[in-house]
Amino acid sequence: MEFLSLNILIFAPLIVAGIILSPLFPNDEIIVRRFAKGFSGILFIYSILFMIFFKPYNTGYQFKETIKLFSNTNWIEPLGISLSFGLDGISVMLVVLTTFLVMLALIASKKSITTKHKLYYSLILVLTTAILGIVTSRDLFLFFLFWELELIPMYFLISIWGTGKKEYSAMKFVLYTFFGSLFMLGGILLLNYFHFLNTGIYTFSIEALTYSRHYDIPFIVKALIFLGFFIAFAVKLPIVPLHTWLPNAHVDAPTPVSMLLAGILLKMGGYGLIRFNTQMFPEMIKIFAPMLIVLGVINIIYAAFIALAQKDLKLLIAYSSISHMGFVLLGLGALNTIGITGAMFQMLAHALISAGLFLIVGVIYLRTKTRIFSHLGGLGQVMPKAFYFTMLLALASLGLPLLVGFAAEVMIFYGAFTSNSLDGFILSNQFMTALAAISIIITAAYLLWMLQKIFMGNMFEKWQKAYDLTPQEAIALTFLSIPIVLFGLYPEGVTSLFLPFVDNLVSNLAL
Amino acid sequence: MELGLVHYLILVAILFCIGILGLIISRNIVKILISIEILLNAVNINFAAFANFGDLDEAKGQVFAIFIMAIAAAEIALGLAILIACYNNRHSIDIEDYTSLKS
Amino acid sequence: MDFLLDIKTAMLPEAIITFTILVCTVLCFMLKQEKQKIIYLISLLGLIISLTSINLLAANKIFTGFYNSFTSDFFSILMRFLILSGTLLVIIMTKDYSSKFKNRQGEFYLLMLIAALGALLLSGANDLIMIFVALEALSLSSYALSGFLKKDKSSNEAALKYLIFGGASSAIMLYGFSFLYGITGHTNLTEIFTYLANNNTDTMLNFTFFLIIAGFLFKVAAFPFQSWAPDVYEGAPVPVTAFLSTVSKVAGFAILIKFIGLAFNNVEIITVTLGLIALLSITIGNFMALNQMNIKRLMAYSSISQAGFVLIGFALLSYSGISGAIFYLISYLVASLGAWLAIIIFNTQTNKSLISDLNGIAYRNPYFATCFAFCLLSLAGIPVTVGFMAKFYLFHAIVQEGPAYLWLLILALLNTILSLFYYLKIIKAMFVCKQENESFKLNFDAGILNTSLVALTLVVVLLGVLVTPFIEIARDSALSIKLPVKQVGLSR
Amino acid sequence: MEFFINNVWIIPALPLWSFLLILFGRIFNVYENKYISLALTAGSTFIGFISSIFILFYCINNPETSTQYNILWLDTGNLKFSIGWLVDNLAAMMLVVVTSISLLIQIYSHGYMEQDKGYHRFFAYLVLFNFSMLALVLSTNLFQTYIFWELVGVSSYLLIGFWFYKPSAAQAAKKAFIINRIGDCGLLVGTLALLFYSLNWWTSSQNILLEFATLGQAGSLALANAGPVLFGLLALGLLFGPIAKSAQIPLHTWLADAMEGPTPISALIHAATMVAAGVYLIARLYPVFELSPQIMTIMVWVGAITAFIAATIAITQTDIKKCLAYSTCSQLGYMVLAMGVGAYSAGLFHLITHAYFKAMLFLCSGAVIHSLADQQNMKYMGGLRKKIPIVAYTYLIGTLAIAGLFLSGFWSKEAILLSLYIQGKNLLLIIALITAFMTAYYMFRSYFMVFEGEYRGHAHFHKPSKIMTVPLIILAVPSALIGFIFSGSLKSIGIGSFDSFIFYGHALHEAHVSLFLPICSLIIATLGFLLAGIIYWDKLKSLYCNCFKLVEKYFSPLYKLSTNKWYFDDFNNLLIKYLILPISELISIFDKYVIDGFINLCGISTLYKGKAVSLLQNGNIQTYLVTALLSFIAIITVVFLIYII
Repeated sequence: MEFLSLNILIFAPLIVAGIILSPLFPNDEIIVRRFAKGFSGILFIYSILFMIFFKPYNTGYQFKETIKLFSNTNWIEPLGISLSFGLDGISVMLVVLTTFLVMLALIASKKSITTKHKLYYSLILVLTTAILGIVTSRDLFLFFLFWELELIPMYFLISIWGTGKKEYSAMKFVLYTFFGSLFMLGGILLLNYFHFLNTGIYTFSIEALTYSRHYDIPFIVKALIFLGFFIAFAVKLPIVPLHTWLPNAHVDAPTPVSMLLAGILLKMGGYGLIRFNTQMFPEMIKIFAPMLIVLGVINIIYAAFIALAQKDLKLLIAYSSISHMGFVLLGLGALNTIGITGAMFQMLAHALISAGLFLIVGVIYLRTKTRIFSHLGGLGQVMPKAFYFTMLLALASLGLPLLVGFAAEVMIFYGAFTSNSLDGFILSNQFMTALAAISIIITAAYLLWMLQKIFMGNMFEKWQKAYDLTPQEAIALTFLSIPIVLFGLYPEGVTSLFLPFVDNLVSNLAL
Repeated sequence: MELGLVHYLILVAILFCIGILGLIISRNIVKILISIEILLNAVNINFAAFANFGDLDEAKGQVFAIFIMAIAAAEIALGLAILIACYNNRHSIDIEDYTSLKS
Repeated sequence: MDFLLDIKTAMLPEAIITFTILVCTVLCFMLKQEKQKIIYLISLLGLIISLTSINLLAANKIFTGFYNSFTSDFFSILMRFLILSGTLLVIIMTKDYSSKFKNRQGEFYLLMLIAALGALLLSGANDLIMIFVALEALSLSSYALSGFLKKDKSSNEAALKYLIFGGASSAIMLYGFSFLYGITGHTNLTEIFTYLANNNTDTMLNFTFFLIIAGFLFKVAAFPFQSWAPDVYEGAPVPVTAFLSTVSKVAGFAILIKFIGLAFNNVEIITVTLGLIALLSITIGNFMALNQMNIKRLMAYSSISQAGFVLIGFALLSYSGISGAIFYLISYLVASLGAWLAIIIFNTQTNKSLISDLNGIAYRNPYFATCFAFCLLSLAGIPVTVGFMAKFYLFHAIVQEGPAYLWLLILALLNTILSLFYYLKIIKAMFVCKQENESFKLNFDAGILNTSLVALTLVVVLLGVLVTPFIEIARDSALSIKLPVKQVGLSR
Repeated sequence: MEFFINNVWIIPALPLWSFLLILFGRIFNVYENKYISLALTAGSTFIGFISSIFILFYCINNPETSTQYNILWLDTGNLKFSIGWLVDNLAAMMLVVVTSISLLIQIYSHGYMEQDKGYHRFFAYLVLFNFSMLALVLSTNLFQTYIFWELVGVSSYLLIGFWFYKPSAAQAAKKAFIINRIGDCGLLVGTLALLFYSLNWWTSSQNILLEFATLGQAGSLALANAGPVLFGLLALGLLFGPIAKSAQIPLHTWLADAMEGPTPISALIHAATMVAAGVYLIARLYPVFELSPQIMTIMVWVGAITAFIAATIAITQTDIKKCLAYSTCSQLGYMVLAMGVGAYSAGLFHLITHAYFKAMLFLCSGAVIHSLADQQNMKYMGGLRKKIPIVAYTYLIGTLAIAGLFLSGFWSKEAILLSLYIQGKNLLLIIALITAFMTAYYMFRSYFMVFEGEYRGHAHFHKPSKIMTVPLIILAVPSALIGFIFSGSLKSIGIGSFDSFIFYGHALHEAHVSLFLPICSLIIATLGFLLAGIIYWDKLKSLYCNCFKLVEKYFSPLYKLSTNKWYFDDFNNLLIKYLILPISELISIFDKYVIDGFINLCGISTLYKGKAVSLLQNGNIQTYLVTALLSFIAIITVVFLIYII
């Protein structure tokens, strides 16, 4: 398996971005787009190979790689920072998801991106590198670096190709995320310092720091570090008081970027919560589990209610995103295998579904130039394909059995209900889960309302000429639908990838 | 009463305060330049006093004072030159008129 | 012969610069005005030779010479390298800009070289008198330089303000010097430290310390002596502004480091003072920068806040802190020179300096905009640039001091958000905003200015990636200054 | 026989297969021929029907066996979810009912939908429903039930909203789904709670999680763990599922609106099969409900009230389908009532008889509507008996059946009344009898309005095709006879009574020795018939015209209450309009102006702070000097203060 190199996977997009940007590359929209699409397809297939050769039952990282610099030293030897990458149970799924959604976003870019193609496609590829780096890095510093790196392409993507108050939204997104990540930086540095105090070694290696938790860190500092990480991921996930960037960013971003934002970037928050807050601080997460669950339930119900009141299609989907990400928190707070597995699965489910829904929003916006419900209606008659795809996605999103959303929700509900992570807290797990279950009603209400408002009922005369899905859009949606149905029918196809990891995680929690 | 180091220091402190005050309140730029000169000369006295009372062998203080005098002269000369250039442009030596660069 | 030996082992760059100054002076008188462009080349030549001569200095041992008033250690060599390369770039910047100087081009380079010489001497000075003289050499020529556009109202005004403010603060510093002399009876820093190590003179020394740092804070434009900077930066000719915000600051920091050794028995007081000053500089610089419309002014405020970050490193009073500060200084120098270079290219060709004038430039001059953006991102501390590494290294150093310094870390971190906002504002103008009715295209050919901009951008990125050697340089130079500070966090 | 038992999965799998074939056939435009879709649909159901018959016979011959097979669907740590098929008497019975009715309705649909543009789509949905319903019937465990419970819900959503371009249809579909979701939510929470309180039992024994076969033991363990109150809540949650699905009060409002769907759908889903699934689930969960007497009481009263209220509403409906819908609602109330009082077999018996005759009634109404060009209002019908006698007579058979006049409804209703009588629940018995009276009244009313008298409408009449009338005739047979066949009267020729075949715990003993109750109910039904005849049969109407007007005047408030469906819909609308939406608006405003406002305020205030700070930068060098010196002194002072303190 020598041909499987994470370095290639991560840095190839960056290099290709450079190639596209270079003046030698032809400045022809079609060539640029096809080149980028082709590359992303290859990247996706390459990443699939990683998944195929991945051995779920080996604990720890696989495909480990460390780039050495001159004279065979680590990257930043004095600080113990190394350029090391690896895949384990939770990252392998996200890697494939990333390359998959990037490919689809590029496929969906044809109509929605009309200017500055070279810059656009190269920025998407830079973003890909950053996300792949976040997911695969085995070094905290590297993780942080990629975490910050992702901001810049995102800023440009929203502010250049967006609509509406795009500059405001992009700035808000960047500042919010930056704000969160600073707390994480503080946490990283403190962690490093205490590891040094205990061992005399400077290191940022995630493995070393994860398994050194028995070292003597004062409780309050540990709590601070935990919260620092938590805030960073809470902004990204997003968790309710820190969520207000998301509606703005989603509404103003161009369609493919919305897809990536909802599909991958939000998942980075969930990834971080599992990788760091749970894996690295098992004893803290037990203490903070009530916080996770309470925030999760607030997220679910609060955002669902807001979604109910929205008059803008994209805002509705954005708030439904927030609501669905609350499930990740709820599952995580359960601190049992099924709950965390559910949380992971929910990340996958939400990625596929929300990417699809945002694509649909883009499709409709392209035709009608509006996203306000009161201006839409009856489009199902002229756009039957879009209607059926939307129906599938909406049904998946509201947790229809045998589609991907259901498996996730059911695991989370069962996990949260049967967990005892809130023992000693004023509210019981059972009560909180029952509260969260109310959301299945509200979710159904707003999604079906959306479906009714857009596609059903009387049609406005002016939309008579709206055309159905173009081949590109249809292909992207089909690609999204396949896993939605497939993993809905057979969730173990995915869960088996990370189940051993989660088992290991939970058994560590019990220690 | 014999003059001691403390008296010199007090004198210098007073002079220094006068200099600062002049710097702050006078509107005439020439006066401001003179206030800077007062500040530097106060420091000179300090050096001389310290040299006289503490460092009899090498008298580095006095040397320092001479350096300061020379540089102060250069500074004032430069200051006046700049002032002239300013005056040529705006025909004023009131510091209040030199507030076009702000916030 | 002692004297010559000193020069050969420790002061070769200074000597070369002095020689260049002499040559230039003569040429200034001899050459006709049209041919004064030659002086530009000669000063460049002198600087390059002087830069190469740094290699000849013995890097790994400390040399004290010139009647003990000059120390050449690794730190000072590094600083001199930075100063010389900074001056070199500043002079390169003037290539097209110098047409504004009309018939006095020669003088400009002469003054610039004198200022550089002052800065060089300052970075190795080991005697109060030497410090004073070097500082004034730097200051006086800076005053003259900022008022160099005689017919320009704002240039005059800038020079006037600079001179008054500088005069006052150097007087305060001298007042402090006099007390230091009074307390110890010495003007040589080595002797002063030896004396202080053996005698206990707390309160007065603290007072002295405050007075002395006033002069240096002025030089580095840190709070509370920052208010001249925006006005002067705006009014002065752009190359001079670049010089002030880079070379002059480096010199100020170089000498400030020596004085934090005054913190003998009362470490806390120095830490708290410098920490407060640092944070206030960062905060005030950032706050004021938020609303700026003028790039030069914005960069001035940004430079105030950047100086604050360097001061944080000093405030820690540890070698790791100082090495963090040095690394930060290097990163600041590179990125800020790049940014100034970009501004000068823009300003020379269009005579504009508002942010909104940059609107949409990225699509007319992509390379220019990209380079500028990289430099700004480095200043903001975004990967993969040297600024990110520098900030990280600095914060790492803060944490090494233990949880007691967490307040410093948190406030500094919060400030980086503010700074990101206004740097992004420029980037937004370049990449996002639509160009207005009047569109122009910069001439971005392979000229020396543009080449240097691209080169600096490459350095910004490369330093952000290949960071280990530079961390080691920063650390070695910090270790080479023998300071009575904590030796925390420098293990390999 | 064994073959069919072991391969029972074929029954739901074939419809799924047909669904996929139609789906992909449409996507890739493989065929246009409508008969292919029909053949796929009806063929799969036919095979299912044949298998079901075999399975039913097997079960009749081996009444004590129950076969189940499970596949692990999802394995996460200690919770393992399975999907499988369970065949016992109940399931076998339901299979036959579902497949037989489906088959006939599918054939009928061909006639009904032939002209529709969405023909293939209709059959795809239909066959999808078939799959879900059959898989629901075959569920081995509560978890699987939940899955297919929701899937039948979504099929119903799709089919109600089949003509999605009609705003009312879209609205009705949405309403149906959301109200069903309320039930699903209760069901989900109940399931979770049941699992939680008996978790140890499931994990320690190697049983399939939540399987029906051992639900009783798990339930009693849960009762012990949770205590009666929590267990009651748990069971209430579980009961919510059936309440919503079977359209019981207060979640019944969707059923009448669901009539916006094509009529065959109303017949299949909203009369015969899906709505009955609620009762089926109650039967499956009987071991759990039985443990909580309070829940049984609630169930009884929900059923009784629904039966009564729905009947009163049906009295005044003029839309033929709405009338039948409320009738369905009322009959479902009967079933739930029966389940609640412990008349397990009687409830299910009524389910089956009702399925046949109500399906037939709906199909008849469909034929009428179809032949009158989508006219649904009974006021504009009349005298159709002469034009479509087949439909009229089959409708009459159905009416007699549901009214409890000798045909199948009589036997099943009788069983329910009997068990009420035996248990001495006199109040309930009276309610049930009043309901029976009203049932007879409104059914005959509809019959008279549609088929007797003079034609009052204007629509052009055209005869329904054979393909629509043949299923009616076929359905008339079980509608008329099935009650009698399974009543136990034919024991001599080997057909046992229904309650000896399907029972819970132990078979009910033969108790109806008295003829009092049957006669009583027959009299009541006849009275209903007479009243309807008096008012609506033109021949009688003229005689009592004035008297009737007086009555109408006198009872007008009650009349209004009935036509307005007891204001349930209005109440729901008010609830949504004045509670739910304002809450969501409020939260939305809170989010926009408080949370986001706070964030923006931070940003703006920062900018203003910047402006404020830069006021000091006024350009005057002396201000700079003063501020510099003062702040320097301030710093020194602060530091010294800190240092000294």
